[in-house]
This record gives sequence, structure tokens and C-alpha cells, in this order.
Amino acid sequence: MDYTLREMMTVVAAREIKNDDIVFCGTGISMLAAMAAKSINAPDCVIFFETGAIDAALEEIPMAVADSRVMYHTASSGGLLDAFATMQNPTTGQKVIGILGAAQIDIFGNLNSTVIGDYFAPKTRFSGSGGGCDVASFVPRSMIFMQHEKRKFVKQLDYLTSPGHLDGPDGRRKAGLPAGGPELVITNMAVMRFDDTTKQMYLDGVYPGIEPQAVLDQMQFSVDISRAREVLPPSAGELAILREKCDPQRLIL
Amino acid sequence: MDYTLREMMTVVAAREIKNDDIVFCGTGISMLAAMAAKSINAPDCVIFFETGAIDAALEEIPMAVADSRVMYHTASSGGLLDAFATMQNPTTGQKVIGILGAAQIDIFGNLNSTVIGDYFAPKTRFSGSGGGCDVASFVPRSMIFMQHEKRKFVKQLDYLTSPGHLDGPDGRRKAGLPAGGPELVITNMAVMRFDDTTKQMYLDGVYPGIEPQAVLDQMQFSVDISRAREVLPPSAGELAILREKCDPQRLIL
Amino acid sequence: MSKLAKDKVMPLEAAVKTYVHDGCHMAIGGFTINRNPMAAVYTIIRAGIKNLHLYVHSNGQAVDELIGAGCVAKVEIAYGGSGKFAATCIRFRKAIEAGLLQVEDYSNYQMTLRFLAGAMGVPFLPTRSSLGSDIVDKWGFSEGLRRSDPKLPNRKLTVLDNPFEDWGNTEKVVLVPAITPDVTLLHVQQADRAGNCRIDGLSFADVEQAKASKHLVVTCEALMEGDALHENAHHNQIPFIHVDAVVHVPFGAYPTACYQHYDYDPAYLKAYAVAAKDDEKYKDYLDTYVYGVADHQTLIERIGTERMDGIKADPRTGYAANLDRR
Amino acid sequence: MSKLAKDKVMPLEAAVKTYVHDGCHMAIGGFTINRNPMAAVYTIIRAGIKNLHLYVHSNGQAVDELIGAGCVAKVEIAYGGSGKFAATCIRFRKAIEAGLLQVEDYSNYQMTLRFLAGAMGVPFLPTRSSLGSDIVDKWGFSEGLRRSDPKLPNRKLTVLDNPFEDWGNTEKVVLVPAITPDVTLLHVQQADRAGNCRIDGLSFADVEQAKASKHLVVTCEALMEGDALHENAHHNQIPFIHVDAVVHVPFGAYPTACYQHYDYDPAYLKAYAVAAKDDEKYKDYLDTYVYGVADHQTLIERIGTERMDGIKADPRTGYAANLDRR
Repeated sequence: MDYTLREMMTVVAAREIKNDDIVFCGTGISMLAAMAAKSINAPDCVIFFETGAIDAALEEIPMAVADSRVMYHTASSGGLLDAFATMQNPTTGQKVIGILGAAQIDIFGNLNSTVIGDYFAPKTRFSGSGGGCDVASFVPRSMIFMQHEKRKFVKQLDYLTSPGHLDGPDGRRKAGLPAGGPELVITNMAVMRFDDTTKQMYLDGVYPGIEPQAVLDQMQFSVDISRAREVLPPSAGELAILREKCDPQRLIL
Repeated sequence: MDYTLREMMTVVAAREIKNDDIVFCGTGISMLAAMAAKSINAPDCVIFFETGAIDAALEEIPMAVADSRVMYHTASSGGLLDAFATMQNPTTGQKVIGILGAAQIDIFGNLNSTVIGDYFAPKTRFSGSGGGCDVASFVPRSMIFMQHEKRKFVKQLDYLTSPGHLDGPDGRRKAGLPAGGPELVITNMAVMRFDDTTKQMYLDGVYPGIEPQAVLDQMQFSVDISRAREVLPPSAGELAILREKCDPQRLIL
Repeated sequence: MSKLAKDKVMPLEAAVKTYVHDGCHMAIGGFTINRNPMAAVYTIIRAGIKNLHLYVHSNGQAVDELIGAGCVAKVEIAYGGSGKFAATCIRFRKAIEAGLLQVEDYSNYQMTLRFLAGAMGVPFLPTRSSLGSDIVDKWGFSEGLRRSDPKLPNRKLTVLDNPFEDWGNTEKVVLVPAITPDVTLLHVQQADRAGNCRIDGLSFADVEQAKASKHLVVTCEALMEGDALHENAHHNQIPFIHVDAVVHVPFGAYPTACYQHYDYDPAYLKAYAVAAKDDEKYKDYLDTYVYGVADHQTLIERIGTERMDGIKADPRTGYAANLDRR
Repeated sequence: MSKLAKDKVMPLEAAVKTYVHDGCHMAIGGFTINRNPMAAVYTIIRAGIKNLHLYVHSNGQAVDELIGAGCVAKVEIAYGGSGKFAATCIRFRKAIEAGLLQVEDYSNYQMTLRFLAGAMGVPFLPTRSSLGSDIVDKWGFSEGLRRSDPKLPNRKLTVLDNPFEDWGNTEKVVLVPAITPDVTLLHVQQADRAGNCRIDGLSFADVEQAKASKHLVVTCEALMEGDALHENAHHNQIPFIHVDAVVHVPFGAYPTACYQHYDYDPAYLKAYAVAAKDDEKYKDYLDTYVYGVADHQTLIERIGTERMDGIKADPRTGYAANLDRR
């Protein structure tokens, strides 16, 4: 079966989404993952955007979370206050799974999407938090899309935009955050999860044909690779839905 | 000219309302005063209810601030959050004039609409603050309707529901409230205002045929009566509008 | 049932039985004499539920009937009144004066902020309202009571010096604690089977009450089938993800009003006020109009077509124009 | 003009001249590539206004064009991006990397709460967002800068221990300070002459931005005459009492989208992204599309009927279905 790594990443993410989840999506591959989940394994999951759209019926892939395509056939179309309250709310928030991305990630799943270099004189400026910090702060489960590159899996973030497990198992509690934090990181090579005890990243799965050591070579920090198994590639059915239904114009894929 | 004291009170209140005012109304005579102002002297004033109705077109007098009659032909129909934010907001709030009523008032215009007797074992229980405390806290100007009775103009409130000038000229500032407070009290006998320097009530006007001393006899505390003048009675035109246009069923009058 | 279920329609008795229990903390939507969830309230009374802890801002008819029927032990409230029909709710007043009801007083904005805080998932929200008043100083619920009930915050409220110095020309604010009721009851004009809700006219604090609550029971005038409420969904105030039960109850707010559907019934509210003043008459009222009818439909039938036609809303204004309200 | 005036319609140039000044603190509505007040933004650029202090949550095109044209000195922002067209806004990025723009970073929810606080008239609002992050620890604006500008709060934010102990299972919260801009610019689908506004689809944080602001300039697709917006007024989000100027500007959000009217223009946004990467090309872009047109109407004419027809919204979905967006 021929598939791209981007298709693989999308399908891996989609499989994590359950029927009783409210899925927070950002722009790009995370939307595609949610659309795929809705078509493949979790038809009743609720797709939801920080812009205020709840249960959007995505007939076309949006190019931004404010795209008019997220406003069509929703359960309600409010604003940012509604959306973030839904995540911070102790009842509805517990159902939300966040999908995030970043420029840098550390071993505890903390994210940087603000700057590379000194915050006060940055070498590279990125978009900033957006809703990323909010989602990462509020929700009990999240997954993170990353490109597996040494400059992105760093020992020390240049700026901590979105809290993961902070400095370890007690990090979020000490900071005053609700329990939760990232569950997995999906890259173009592998799937990383966080150890229940240490809250440190470990290699959970590698894509067919990729060696665990090759994954480690793309990271500044070392992680446990002893639990790594091979990740099941996308099925023909999954790929067909992705390509024909979710993103026929291949705007994201 | 024949008129009732209630008509007199309504017209006195209406005359205080200016074209550039946003008028906060409670149930009863305060609504009628706002309707009268809109028909007589301030056609462009905005009638506004704590329930969220802004610029309601009152074709019939409402029996409560939640009456569907306040929902007709508004500029917007939101909820309580919208209404109170409009009053606490430093820009729009400065335009609001509140109209209040109470079971007890003291010399600084503080109001009790909660209990008579001990708060923890009340002799008489009233409705409670509603939006009264909010309006009294937020807005720069308010007027108060009262029946002139000794048990209502008291030396010491049984419960301070809505702040007036608190304990004097510096009272609101010390408490942390915005500047403002009550401007006048309209009763079935007289109009009382608050001295610029002391913030204590004084007799500003008496209705035709009423002696200043008779007003004092209906109060537990004494006030300056030296500035009292006779209040102009309602004109034939004012009465006609009140009776024929504002309250033809005489639900309030 | 999951809050994400697509069909939450159930009978009112089942919804009450599932979500309203003795001693539970309950909020009710509406305001004084408009859009009170009366059908749900009567069902609670008929079910004999006791010791409720009520949260309301300015409620009238629903609060008074629950108190009058002996369902309520404690209430946190800003205003108990039914407009011109009862400037202070009569059974509410009697119960407090008789020492039968514990009350904690707030202002309307404070109660609304407390629901909003619950909906937002923050422990408190700030306002300048009530500084210098007895709302700050006098606590209806003692610290002992508060400590004994894990569902209550440790403080009624707290005054905080502005941590941003005089930012906003504000030296101090009152922080009011969040409410997260066990269940909220609302009556709305339109809902669909999943629970998406559309409220016409004023929404009062219904949306905040709904979202603050652990469970939400919605009664509706019109049960909208299929995708109807997904058209112009920016007119929906409550998405289905907050809702646990949907019940189709035409006239579900009667005898209070429901904008664009029907007005309040002045005859009912006046007769209620007369009965409420006298314990004997009040018992008769309950026996006839609450215990004496099987359900809300039966009450509406007992009131009769003529009276119900009389309060029918005029489509232009949304209320019954020229209704005799004297 | 009084905010209670009944007719606030004026030309866009006059509205900008009256309410937008060098160095003023300004907020803009919309989000990334939707309902940005582009006509107003281009008018500001053409008017040569400088040193603006901008407040936005997630803005894309409007922010980038204002920065690119050199109008902005400082920005308080959560996200500068135009979706897939520019994951990070390009002129925004260049200006920061060149040290030409001072930035204070917040999250989207924090910026929204800051506008809400301004609208509510409270000095701050609480959230649990950003605890443990550098948003708390790193301040883009120094204390010195903050002290020197009376329009800035003394602190970026502050962390407060929950005064209600563990109420809401929350030990601490972040308090973010209110924003009260001198002026906010919005583009809405419908407004009337007094300024009542109706937004279709998502409202983002436009309503809070509007109500937080000392002055409010609204551009609209449709100028509704007479009483039209008083029908079903519960669909209006902004009552006229907040509004200072109303300007009728069809396609006023172009090249960003306006739900139920038109989509974003992928060709424009892609060409913009290409130009923005190169200073020379960017100068050409500004000369041709901003300085080179007299007003928004002329820009729309220059884009041409064919392209404008191509982005026309499909009435069923509210966007241009099957638009080529590659």
C-alpha cells in the first residue's frame, strides 16, 4: 500500500479520537485528522474550533480555524469566549481532546510556538500561542503533531508557550493547572507517548521501515525506546476516505 | 388641574430625564416615568432593563422587567450580563440614570429593599436587591421613588441593600465604588436632593399645598428645609400623555 | 446518557426522576414572570422532592411554588418577586419570616456572574457591585454551614484590592464564587432532539445557568425535527453538548410568559397571589392546580381554550396585546 | 457625535480621520482571514497614520498590512497568522525580527478576556490558562515602559492564589488586565444607521472588542434602512449605544472572507504572501493595491468582476463552494 507520511500521521491521529470526544482542531493536519476520524472511526465525535464553532459539518477542509467553512451547519456558532469556556468548563472540558503543533517540544511535552532565540530579540518569530496555550492548559488529553527534527525535539525550549507536563509528574499540579497534558506526539517517523510515572516522552511506535535509533538521531534528548512497536499503516479504506472525501484538492495532504 | 400624587411623582421623575440619557427602569412607577419622559421631554432617551432589553419600544406598560413587552422592537435583546456590563462599563455606564425604590432610605440615600428587623430573623422580608444594588453601585446618577413615611425615612437602615453616598462625601470612594450616587428622592409629598458638600439629603421642593414641616414630620431624621421651593404641578399636556398614552389601563397610576 | 447523544428526548417525569433528587443543588431559568420552567417545577412538586438547594437571580413564580410546596431548604437569590402580581413572592416571604428557609442574598449581577464563573470554569469573577453594602457584610450561610457542605464555597464573597493598582480607576473589587449546580431547568422556545436550543427575546441568564450546570433539563415549546436548528446556527444559544434531557412541553412556562408564544396569565397569577396569602387557600390551590392534575397538559386543559386563546402572543409584538391585566 | 444619535452614517475617510489618530490604541475585529475590517485598515494606511498600539487576539491580514505599511509601533497579540496562506504573518515576523515592533504575547483566551473585562468595566478577569508558561514569566513590555504610558496597566498579568481555597478545584488563577482601546474597527454583515449590528456566523471576539472600546467604527456589507434590525432584535449582537460611526462598505472585509457574502480570495492572499517575503515586491504591492487605489470600491473594481464572482458565497453554505484554493 502506497501512502505518504502525512497520510500516516493523519490516520494515526484519527484513530486516537473516540466517539464521545469533543475534538479541538487547529489549522492544517489536525483538522484533517478530525475529519478523518468522523468519517472512519468516530462518526459522533464533535469537531470544535476556538473561534466558536461547535460541531461544524466540514464539507470542505478549512484553510484556517476562522474559515467560513467551519460556520456551516454547526450546533452553535458563538465566539472565542464560548469556545474557551467549553474547554475550561469542568463538565464539557473533560470531554475535549486537543490537537496541537509547535516549533519546539521538550521531553515533558511542553511546546514552543512563539520564538526561536531570545524572546526579546528573536532569531525567528512564530505566530504565538493563539489558542494553543489555552487548550494545553485546560484539557485532560491532547496530541501533538511534530516534524521529527533535532532542532525541534529540544532539551530546553526557547520559550514555553503551551504547558505539557511542565517539569514532571507533579508539574501541572504545582503550577495550578488542571490534571491532564499531552498523551501522544505524532511525527513523520514515530508515535511518542508519555510515561505514566515520569511523564517523560517514550517511543511508543515507529512507522514501517523506520528504526528506533533513527528516531533518536532526530532528537536532542534521549527517550526510552524499549516499548516501541511498529505502527499499523493506513488501510486502503482509510486512505480512500482521506483522499477522496476529506481532502480531494490535497490542500493539506 | 386635578392630578394624583402618583401622577405628580411620575412627571417629576420624567422631567429629570434628558435626551442623552440611558434610563434604567425597575417595575412600576419607574417604567412609567421613563415612558412619560420619552413621550414628553426626552424622545431620544434610551429605555433599558436589567433583563437585557436595550431601547425597548414600550407600546404597553410592562408588569415586570422581564415582561415580554420589554422585548418588542429593541435595539438588542440580550441577557443580564449584557445589561449590567452596560452599566459597569466606563463609557456607556456614564450615560445611565438609574431609577430605584426601597422599603427604607437614610439621610445619605442608602437603600434597604431586603428585610425589616434582624437579617437573620426578619420581621418582614422583601424581594431583595435584584439589580438595585448593582445599579446603585455602578451608575453616576440615580433617582429614588419613596412613600413619605416615618418608618421608611430612617436614621439607621435595617440592611443596606443598595449603596447611596454611604457615610458621606467620601463614602463611595473609601468603599471602592465609582463616583456618583443618588441625585434626588421623589416622594408623595416632596422632592429631596443631596447637598454637594455633605451628601446629606435636603428638601428641594414640596408639592403644592404641602408644608415643609409636614414633610419633616414623616421622617426619623431632620434635613435642611431652607432651600425648599414649590414644585411645578403636572401640566394638562403631561397628564394627557400619562393617562391616555402611557397607562390607559391605569395599571400603575 | 452521554451529553453527546443525538436523541435526548424523554418524558418530563423521567427527566425529573433521573436528574432531580432530594437535596440536590438546582438552578432555574427565566425571570420573575417570564419563561420560568413551570411544567418541570410542577413535576418536581408532584414527585415530592424535598430539601432542594436553589440558585436563582430574579425568579418569581417558579421559586415561590417550589417553596410553597415545601421542596426547598436553602436558596441563594437576588430577588424573589413576581412583578406587579407580588412585589415580594408571598410563600418565599412567609417561609423566611417563619424561619423555614435559609437564604443567602446576592445582587442580580452577582448571581449572574456566579453562573458565568461556573460556565467558564473559574472559581470566581469580579465586580464593583455591592462594595459598602450589607451584601458584603452579612452572610446568610454561616462559615460553619459552609464548611459542612462540600458543595458550598468557604466564603459568600471576598473583597480584593486591585492587583493592577488603579487600573480601570478601580481600587477594589468584590469576587463572587462560581456556582456549579447539579441540575438546571430551562424552558426555551425551540430545541431539537439532541438538545440544541434557540431562545427568542431576552435570554436572561439561562445560557450561563445551563453551561454552569452538571446536568441540564430543557423543556421546549417546539421540538424541532432534523437539521432545522443547524440553519443559522448562530441563533442557537446552547449547543447540545451541555444538555442531558429534552422534553417537548407546549405551554411549559405557563402561567408565566413565553415570548412570541404566549403571555403570562394575569388571572392565574392574581388568583395565585390571593391563595398564597392564606395557608388554607394555598393548600386548596396546590390540591387543585398542582396535585390535582396529572401533568402540564391536563393543567392547560383545565384552564381551558378560551383563557389560553386570550394569552396567545400577537405575532407582531410577541405578547398578547390589549390583554386585560388589571 | 453622541453615541445615542440615530444617524451615524459617514464616509470611511471621515470616520478614520475622526476616530483614528497617530499613536492611538486600536483594536481590530475578525480572525486570521475572516471578517477583518480591511477597507478601514487600507484607509488608515492611506491616511499615513503611524505609531498605533494594536490589540488583537488572532488576527492575520489586517495586522500584517498595518505592520507592513509601517503604521504600528506596538502590538498586544495572541496569534499573528493567516491560516495556510501564512502560518506566521510575514511582515509581522519581519518587523519583530528586525526589532521594529514591540510585542506583548498573550493567549487567545486571555486577549478575549481582556476585551471582555474592558466591556464589563472590571480591571481584570481570571483564567487558568498559561500557568507554568513563559506567557506568565516573560513580559514584552518592561515595567518601565508600562509606568511611562498611562494607557498601559502596571503589570502584564498577575497570578493569584484562589481566595476561595480550593473552590472549583483551583489553587491559583492568572488575572489578565482589561483593555479599553481608544477605537475599535469592525466589519459586520448588517448595520443600521444608528449602529445596531448583526453578525452572521461566528462573532469571534468582535462584540467584546466593540463594547470595551471608547469609540467604535463599524463598516457593514448591508446598511439596513429603517426598523429592519428591530425585528428579531435578539439577533443583534451590538446595540447602537456603543457605536460612533457607521460606514456602508460592500466587500469591506475583502480580501478576507465575510460569511454568507463572500469567501476569502486565495489568489490575493497567495500573491500577498509572495510579495510580503520581499521588501521590493512588498513596496510594489503597496503602491499598486493600497496607495494606488483611491478607495475600497476602486480596489474591488481593479480585482474585477470575474474574480469577485468567483468568491461569491453559496447561499446554502455561506462560502464559495469548490473555490480553487490550491
